[in-house]
Parts: sequence; structure tokens; C-alpha cells
Amino acid sequence: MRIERVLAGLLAVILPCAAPAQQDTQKGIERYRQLLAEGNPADLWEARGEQLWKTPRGPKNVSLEQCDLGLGPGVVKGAAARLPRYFPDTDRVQDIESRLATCMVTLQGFKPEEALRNPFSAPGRHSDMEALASFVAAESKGMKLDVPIRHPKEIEAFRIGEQLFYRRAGPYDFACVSCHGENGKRIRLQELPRLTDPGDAQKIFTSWPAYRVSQGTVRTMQHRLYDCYWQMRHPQMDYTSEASIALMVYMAKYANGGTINAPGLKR
Amino acid sequence: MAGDKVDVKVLMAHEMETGLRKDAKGNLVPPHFIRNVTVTHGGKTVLSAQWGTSVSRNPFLHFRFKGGKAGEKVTITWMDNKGEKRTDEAVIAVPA
Amino acid sequence: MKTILSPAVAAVLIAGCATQLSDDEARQRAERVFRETFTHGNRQMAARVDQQDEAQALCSLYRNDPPREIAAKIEQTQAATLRYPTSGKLMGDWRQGEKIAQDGYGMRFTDPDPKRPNGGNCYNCHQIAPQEISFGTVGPSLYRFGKLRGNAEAIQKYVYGKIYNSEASLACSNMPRFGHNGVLTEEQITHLVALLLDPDSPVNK
Amino acid sequence: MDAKRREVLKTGGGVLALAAAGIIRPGEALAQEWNKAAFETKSVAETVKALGGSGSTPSSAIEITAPDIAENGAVVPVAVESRLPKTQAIAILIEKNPNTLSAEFDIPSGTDPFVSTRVKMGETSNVYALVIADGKYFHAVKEIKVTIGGCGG
Repeated sequence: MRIERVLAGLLAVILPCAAPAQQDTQKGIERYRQLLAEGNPADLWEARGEQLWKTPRGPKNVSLEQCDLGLGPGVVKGAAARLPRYFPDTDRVQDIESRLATCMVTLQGFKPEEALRNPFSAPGRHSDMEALASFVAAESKGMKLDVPIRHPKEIEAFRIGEQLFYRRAGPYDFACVSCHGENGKRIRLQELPRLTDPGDAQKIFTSWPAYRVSQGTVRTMQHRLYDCYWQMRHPQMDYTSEASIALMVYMAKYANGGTINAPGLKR
Repeated sequence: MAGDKVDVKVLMAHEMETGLRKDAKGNLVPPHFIRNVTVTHGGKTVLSAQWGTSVSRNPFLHFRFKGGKAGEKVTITWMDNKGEKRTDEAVIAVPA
Repeated sequence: MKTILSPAVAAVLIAGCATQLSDDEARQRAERVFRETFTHGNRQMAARVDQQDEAQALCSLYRNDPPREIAAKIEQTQAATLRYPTSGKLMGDWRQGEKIAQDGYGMRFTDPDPKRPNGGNCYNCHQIAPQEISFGTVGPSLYRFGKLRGNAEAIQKYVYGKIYNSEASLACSNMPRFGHNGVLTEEQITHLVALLLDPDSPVNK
Repeated sequence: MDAKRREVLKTGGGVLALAAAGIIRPGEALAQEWNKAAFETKSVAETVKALGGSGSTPSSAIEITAPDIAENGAVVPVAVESRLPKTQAIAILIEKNPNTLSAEFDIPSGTDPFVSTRVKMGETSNVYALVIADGKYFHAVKEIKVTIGGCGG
């Protein structure tokens, strides 16, 4: 961001940044997170996701175990570490959720609208997608993120994502970069990752899906973007839209090399 | 041998509705919460709890008891205000 | 052999094209993809984000760091939008200002009641009154703002204008143009001016 | 209980059980006691009374492990450890919640006088750990600040 350069004379005083209490607040929050880390409710989603993965379901009554997440049918270990990626059968770049939906359609015989119907849970209503995505991501735990940006469609997705990252619009004039373009900034007390800085991006991108204590449920990367656009006063982002996946590929470029630590635990 | 001290951590999937939350239409959602949790080992209760609505959603519980051996079972049962009940068992792990 | 080789060559050529996608082409594709991603819900809202205004388009194009002459042009056109309250009164009630500064309500697709006034979200990005420890740091700290600067009319006008249209004084500022974009009313902005400048406001205690 | 998952996820002499979503059925017998009156109390003094005490004494032998600041009031980790001999029960009370009593744990002999759980807090408040030991009532108190998180309401 550029510094205030028009304040000559009138407002030349640069304020000492923050009251002394700020340090203590930050320490308090860190302690809070440390105590929460003792047990992550996302484990419940991961377990339910594993069960869903292995249970025959849908009109064809088969499980998802033969789903091709990019490393071949039936290979789930390490697959999430290489998503999003291009899939020749759909001729699309797909993320975890979009690919799971493809498998629900092709393997299990669900209609596309059925596979995409309930991506985000609400109190009293589970989302299978949140559970499945937690399981699939957890199967790459400890591995390094290595999203390929080689196929023409992957490169195109990266370029589109880059444009979208900087695209300002709506009544708040926000783009992704408005909150994620600088190091060491916060919204209220939450640190904002600078998503084009590998140091920040590697920690953040690799921790989704995550249990969000403020929402009492696991949320996925699709939901993270949907929620960002909500805060940006944009309309409702379509689930698994091309834009959402393009933004993920853009973020993955900087997050590559980070260690998968999903499902995470967040505010 | 008295057995080891067993560290028990439990996560439970439950909404823990307070009865104070409103749904999208503005109607109060009735309370729905775990009221009793009982943990047993070898036929003996090692912890029993009574909870109100202010225990967090998807509750977490951590405690320790003496006398458990690797391979033995610990049984955790909860019952909520609607009379719904769930029991799970876990096996005490071999100390690392 | 040739017939087997040629598809591979073609593929390489396609890849070559894609890597050389010009910025303009990437931008055009991104615009199409953007319009295709908000197909549900409120159409007015979608129309508003589809169509960028001049400042939004330029700041996107230059990634918030426009060349000097473009920045000057943005600041000039944005300064021309500044409207001060017809009453002439720039300082309202700091207590109401504090409420607006705390409030994040408004203009999200889930916000149901159009009668409730929008919030200003100020604490999301700024430290303001010292009692609120949950504040953001995207913008500068505003603690003791008036204490350090007084509350003469010139500073009142500056603060009002900054909230009304931040880009009038700083092209591509991260701060929403609250007045210009219709997020906050004139009266609400005067309450925020008071929060920062009124000697009785906790900000200046 | 057919769709039940029995997994041990942690080693080292401990268990981590996931009482996961699955088949839930109405409970049969096993009528369990639930102290309705205690969970409806609106102050610390009332709660102590409803739990059978006439008052409680502050004690430095009770340790509350909790953050000074909670990033979100919906999930506030609170652990209580008592070094009082013959600890029988531990309760967690939140002074400013609509109902004061959050949780009560009976500690049989052989179980450490220690519990850790997570509670909801509507606002910044004192949190009390009430301990019944050898028939007497003791407490410790800690203030936990609840902050507004994320992009606010």
C-alpha cells in the first residue's frame, strides 16, 4: 500500500501505532489458540468423511473409494496436496470439492445438482461435502503442497485468478488484495495473511478445510472464498465456480511448498 | 500393578442449542443439549458430568483417571435433554 | 510417424499461446469468469460489482499503485464528488459515532432489513477508542486523533471528506468511499467526525 | 449403534474418543440425574446454594487454566485442577451468562481432580471454579475477556 502522501502540513503527525495493551492482547489470543489446539472438533468431520467415502451410496450404490482425485482411481493419499489441477475427463481445473462432486456424479450416479446441493452446513443440517473434504485433505497431512501450474488450463486459471485478486468492485471498493496485500495486518484481532507472500500463504492455504469456532462447524476453502466475497459486499459466489478455482490456483502458486495441516482450527 | 494413569480426551458431535438462538425466520430454536455424560472403565464410573446449555457446541472433555491398562475399554455415554443417547467405546492405547 | 507427432506439436503450440496470454487477454477472460460466478440472488448487487466505476477499474489495473498522473486524475475526479452537509454542521454525536464504528451490518447479501442503518466497520481496520481492544491494523491508529490535531473547521472538513471519499486525497486507498458509495449517510459521517475530534470522545481522553 | 467408529487416535497411554455423529436413539432406562434448579440459577451465590452449599471460601489450591482473552465467546477453553484433599466435585460457573452454572463434574476416587472443557460466554465475565472437597465448598475466580472477532457483527 502507498503511504499517505497528501497530508503535508495539516496532518503531519504520524501517530505511535498502538496502545501498549496491544502486545498483551496478542499474547492472550495466542494462549487461547494454544489451549484450543488440544482437541480439534474437525476430527469428527474427518471421521464422518472417511465413513462417507467408504459407504456405498447414490443410485449406483457404490462408494467413492475408486474416485480419481488426480493421482489415479482409488488414490486419496497425497491427492489434496496437488489440488486444484487440470482433469482431462472434465476438461476443467478442479479443486477438492468440485472433483468430489464429479465422482459423486460419475461413480455414484447422483445428478450434478444433487452433488452440489448442500455444500455448507447450517445448525441442524450436516454437509457431506464438509466431511468428505476434511477426510480427503487429512489424507495429505504432513505432505508438501505441490499444485501443478503447468497445463495450459492451469496456467490460464492462474492468470485469471491473479486478475480477480486485484479486481475492486462493489460499495466497499474491495478486492482480495485490500485485506491480503500486506504483511502483519489484522482485521479486529485476526491476522490477515499476505497471500502473495509464501511465508503467509504456505501456512494459510494448507490449513483448509478448518473447524471454525465462530461457526461451530468445519468450513471448506470454497466457503472461505464465498465468505470473503460476502464480506466484500459482493453477491453470493457460485459454488465451485471457475473464478473460485482460479483464485485457489493463484493462491496455491505462493502456498506451494507449505506443509498440509488440514483440517485446521480457526476462529 | 495398579495400571497406568489414563488421559481421556473426548469430542462429541452435538449442536448444544441454548434455546436463545433465533433461526432465519426469527423463531427461537428450542434448547437441545447434552445434560449427562458418564465415563466408565471396567464397570466403574470414572467421571460423571451434568451440563447446561453453555457448554460449547461439539463439546470437548479432557480428564485423567488411574488404574487403566493398555487394551482395556473406556465407555463414554451422553444423554441430551430430548432423551437421545449415544455410547462410544475407545481402547486404551499402548504407552509409547 | 508424422500423423502421430503432429498432435503433440499442436499441444505444445497451445501451451505456448497460453503462457503468453497477454495481460489484456487475461483481464478479458477474468471479466467473463467474474460475471459467471455470481449468477444467484440479487441482480442489482451483481450489476453493481460487474460494472466497475472509473476509480475501481484504474486501481484494479494498476494494482493500487497507479503512476503519478493517473493518481492525480483519480484524486481530482474523486474530490469533485465531495459533498458536505447542507446544514453546515460537520460534528455530530460521538456516542452515536462509536456505535457506527463498532457496527459491521449492511449491504451483505444476507442482511435482511433495509431499514436498519448500515454500520461503518471502522474498528475492523483502525484502533479508535482505547476501551476497544479488538481493533484492526489495516488502517492507521486513530487513537488520540483529535487530541493531537484539535478540532478546528479545517480538520473537521478533512475528516468528513476522508470518510466521504477517501480517494479524493489518496488514489486507490484501501478505505471504502463511505459517503460517495452510499454506505453511510451524511449524518452518520458527522457522528464519526465527532468520535475522532470531539474533546469529550474517549478517543481524546 | 451399527454405524459407530471405534478408533484410538492417540497413543501414549491415553485415549481420544470421537463420539461422532452416527446412529442416535432415544435412551432406554439409565435415568440420569440432572439438577434442573442448579442450571436455572442466575448468580454465583444461588448456584452454590442449589449445589447444596451455604457459601464458599476462596482457595489458592484451585487452579483455573483458561486464556485471559477469548477470540470467540462461543468456545472458551476452561480447565480446573484442585489440590484440595478429597475433592468430590468441580463446577464451572460464568457470572454474566444468562444461567450461571455451565457444567458440574463428579470426581470419584481414582480420578484426578482435574477437568478440561469448553464453554460459551456471552460477554467478558468472571469465571468461577467451584470445588466441593470433603463436604466443604471452595472457589477460585478468573476474569476472561471476550472480544469481537472477525469483521464484527
